[in-house]
Amino acid sequence: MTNFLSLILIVLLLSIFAGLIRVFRGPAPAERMLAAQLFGTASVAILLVLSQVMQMQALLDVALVFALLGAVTLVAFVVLAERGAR
Amino acid sequence: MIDPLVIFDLLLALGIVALAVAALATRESFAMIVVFIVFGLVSALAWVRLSAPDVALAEAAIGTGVTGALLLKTLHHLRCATGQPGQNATQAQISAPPVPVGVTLANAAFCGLITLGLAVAFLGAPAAGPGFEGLVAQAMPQSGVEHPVTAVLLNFRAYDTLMEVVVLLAAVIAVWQIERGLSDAPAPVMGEVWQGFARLALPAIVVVGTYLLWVGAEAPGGAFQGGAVLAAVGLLLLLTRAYVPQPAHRGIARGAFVLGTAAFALVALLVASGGRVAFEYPLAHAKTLILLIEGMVTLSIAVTLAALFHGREPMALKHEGKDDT
Amino acid sequence: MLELLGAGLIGLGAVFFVAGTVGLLRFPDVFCRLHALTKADGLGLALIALGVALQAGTGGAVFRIALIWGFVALASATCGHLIARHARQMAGGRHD
Amino acid sequence: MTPDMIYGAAGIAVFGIGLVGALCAQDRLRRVLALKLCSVGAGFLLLVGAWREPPGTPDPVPHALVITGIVVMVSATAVALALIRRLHSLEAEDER
Amino acid sequence: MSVDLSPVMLSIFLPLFGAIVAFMLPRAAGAIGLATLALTTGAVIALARDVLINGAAILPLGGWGAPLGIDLRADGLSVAMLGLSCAVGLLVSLSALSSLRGPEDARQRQYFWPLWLLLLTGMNGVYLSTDIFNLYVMIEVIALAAVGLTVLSGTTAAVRAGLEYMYASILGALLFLMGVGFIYLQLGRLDFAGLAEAEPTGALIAAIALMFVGLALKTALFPLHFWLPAAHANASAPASALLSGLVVKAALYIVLRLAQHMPFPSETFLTLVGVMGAGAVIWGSIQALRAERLKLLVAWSTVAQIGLIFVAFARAGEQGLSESWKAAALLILAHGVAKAAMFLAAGRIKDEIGHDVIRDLDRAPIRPTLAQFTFALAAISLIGLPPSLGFIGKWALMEGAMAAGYWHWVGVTMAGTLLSVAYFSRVFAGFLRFDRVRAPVGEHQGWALADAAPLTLAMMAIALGLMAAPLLGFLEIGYALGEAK
Repeated sequence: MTNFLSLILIVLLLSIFAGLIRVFRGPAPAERMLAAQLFGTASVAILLVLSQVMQMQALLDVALVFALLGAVTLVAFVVLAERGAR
Repeated sequence: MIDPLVIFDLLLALGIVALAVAALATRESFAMIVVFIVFGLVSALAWVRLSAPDVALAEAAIGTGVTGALLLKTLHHLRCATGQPGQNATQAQISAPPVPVGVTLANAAFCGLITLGLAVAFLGAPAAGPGFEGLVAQAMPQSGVEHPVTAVLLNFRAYDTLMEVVVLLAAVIAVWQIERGLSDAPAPVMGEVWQGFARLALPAIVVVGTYLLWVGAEAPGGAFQGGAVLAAVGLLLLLTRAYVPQPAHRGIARGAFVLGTAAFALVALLVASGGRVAFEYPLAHAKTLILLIEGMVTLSIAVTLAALFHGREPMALKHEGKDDT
Repeated sequence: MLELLGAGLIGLGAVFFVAGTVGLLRFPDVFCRLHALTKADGLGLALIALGVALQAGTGGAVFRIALIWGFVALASATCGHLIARHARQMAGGRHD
Repeated sequence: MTPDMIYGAAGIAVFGIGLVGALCAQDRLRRVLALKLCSVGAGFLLLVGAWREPPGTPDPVPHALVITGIVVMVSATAVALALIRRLHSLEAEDER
Repeated sequence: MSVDLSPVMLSIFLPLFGAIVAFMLPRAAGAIGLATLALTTGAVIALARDVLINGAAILPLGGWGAPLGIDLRADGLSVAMLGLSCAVGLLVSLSALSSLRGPEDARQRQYFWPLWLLLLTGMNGVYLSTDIFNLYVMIEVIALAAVGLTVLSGTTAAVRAGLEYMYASILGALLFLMGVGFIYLQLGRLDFAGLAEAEPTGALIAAIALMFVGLALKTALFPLHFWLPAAHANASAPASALLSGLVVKAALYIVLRLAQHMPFPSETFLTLVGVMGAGAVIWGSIQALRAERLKLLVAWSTVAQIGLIFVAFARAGEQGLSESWKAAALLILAHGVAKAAMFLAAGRIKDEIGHDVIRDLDRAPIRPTLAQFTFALAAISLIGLPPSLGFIGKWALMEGAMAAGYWHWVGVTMAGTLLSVAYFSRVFAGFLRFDRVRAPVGEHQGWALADAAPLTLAMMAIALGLMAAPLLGFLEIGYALGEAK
């Protein structure tokens, strides 16, 4: 089971790295924000799976904080990019 | 067969190094910040793998979340203040004329040598060498809390932690001093979807922050992580202009900045009686005192981080015909 | 049994994540990408959360996982909306 | 191949990369970011030092130190960024 | 139940509380600041008395004791450094009260006091600490407060210099932190006592090198001095005096302590330190000779004098610092007092004349006699003429170097002395050849009060030389780690 979950972890990590290509290519900030949203969700997923693999319940709290901060960061992206564009 | 978890570790480590390079190599400043935030998230994952969930929490909340917001705000300021709208308008202004390639190469080679030396030193150091874990395990029953990291932060090495809060205080005083009377862009239009979300999310974030503070006594969490999560609420309010700092609020803000330091230092000094020295909490009240300190410090951290994000001291600005509500 | 079911759900969730990433990379414009990504990774996270919850078993963990999922779902919908609006404004701004 | 070796090497590499950035970067914002990278590298080193076999029984003291380091670093970053903003405004004024 | 307030705690916590109160009550900041300084000085005097009678004092914070907890330790050297920061601090504060008096300084006044008191907290914390991670946190307290003070005047030049200073400070602190990481990796503990037992391995050499470079960056040792001249020259006068007189000494003190507990790893390393110091002496002096403005000259002379102190480290030899640490300590104290006096005097001269272009000093219609006299007195100590404390320090350095047969370091010291005579004479020439235009009497009002603080400092720099023997005796109390009780 651990091996299977580890493979899942690798897949999720690779999907984060693949998303990075979109950050470099852009072209608009909106695309980069979208990629950032993917990173937030995917890292929450990784933490959930890791909590199973490492048998650490505390990682759920970490995942919760990641989820909150992902949202806050995205709002910061949108607001500051919007105002910057004026 | 190689353990897939090792492959995951290797990939994560490679990804971290690649992201570090990418963050510095990316030309577009906005993309640079996005890459940096991803770098922070991924290093927090690595720290989870090193069985350091407390640190991962702190890094995600403070090192990545707050730092990323600060960087974004600064970039935004640099782009707005020149008065040229558009994405890449001020790239030339932000960066100085390029240095000769030779200098850069020499610097890079120099750093490479240093890094190589450090790597050699690292490989030569004993793996899983001596440490504090035995001492910590012995002292835990007298610490007043069940979570070792919290015991270290708030009891064994409480003096460091006090000084860390002092660093935050120094930072906010310095920032208030440095920035002055800069006017703001008009408030963003957030829309109804956001309003609905905010009504639900902001209280939820407050609850999570408080929970982290509370759970810190026995599990990963604590004052800094809780404070940072609470600061996120402040950040959202400031970003969406749901709250605009007023000059009249300065007194309260000052009080909130110093609250953590003052309470911490006072407790540390006042427990020194009856043969005890400073920072030596009487065992019967250790947990209460630690939670009291943590509560005050959390408040201070939340307000201070939000103020660091806002930057300047709220002053009675001379409105230069601008709509600044 | 529950464990196997959980593993299956987690695997399915990972597939959705991959699909979302492919969409982000391959789709032609920002709105398609937005659509693909928010749907796919929302669903992917839901499946993984469910799978992990099935495996974890304890009440506290399940509650926290549910909380995480709920928050992420709400936040990603809201943020998707904000990003879309931002993209529209930028596009409009260029035509003006 | 234990996590401490892998992440120790990564941490030292990140520190070195940050060092290059801190010395070479021209863009003020990028230099701040490079310094932040250095601090993450130092954090890695401390956490790797705290790693113990079997996994999950680390030395808590370095963890506390890294948390302190993170808070100290965000304070320093905030001051540096405030200086950058202020300097930018002053330079814009001087040009006028 | 009476609270047991040890003077060790008070000398750190009084300035901390002072900073908090001064920040809360900006209008009364000046009075609070001065009162805090006075109280802290009292605490330091009590501590000095304690150390004189009972020897080194140790305070295990939280009752845990090193290595788990953090110990504070006060011996002769730490108390001398505390005395330096309080004495110089008190006089600079007095002078700040008069120089930040105008209505246009309201903002500076409001922030000067909390930042300066936090700076004092940090410095006093450094002098009492025995834990290298704690030292890292303390140097960050110092760094943030010092940068805040650097940019207090708010001019573009000051902010630009402050930003460079900030970069250098952060990088220096991070190098130090990396060194802490390596020490933990090797030894598993972070207190000074743990360092003393260490065998030099690869990780420890890396740690020493990292921490040394980081501290060299903080204390502006050539060629890592690039940030110092602009930062110190563009700050307002009291801030410059604090930065140049006190702040760089904190990093120097840490170098001294580290060298005490873990000797420099090899002769090569030692020579490298000496060469960097010699480079600083030569380059700093040359730049001081070329400087066009008075404050810039003084700032460059700081670079040169810091280099000289590192030369004192370099001649230490491989068996640790043996005797030469006393020369280094004396030079640190002498430079702290004299340089603070000199920056304050330079600030006074600039205030009175309205500029500080050295070439035009002799054309000024106003003659700030007392400030010029102060400047000259401070220069005497910095050049190292008898009977000043600077002379005693340099003499101890050269005597030791000659005894050990290190003639090249003697040569560097002599060269540095001659060069300092040369660059300070440029200023003296400006003082002496003024044309005799008398200013209206009214413009001199208040000068006596404002000049009192720098003058006292300069006289201290001379007078301490006369008390060198008891001072040396005091420095030795509890220096060796073992005899502490």
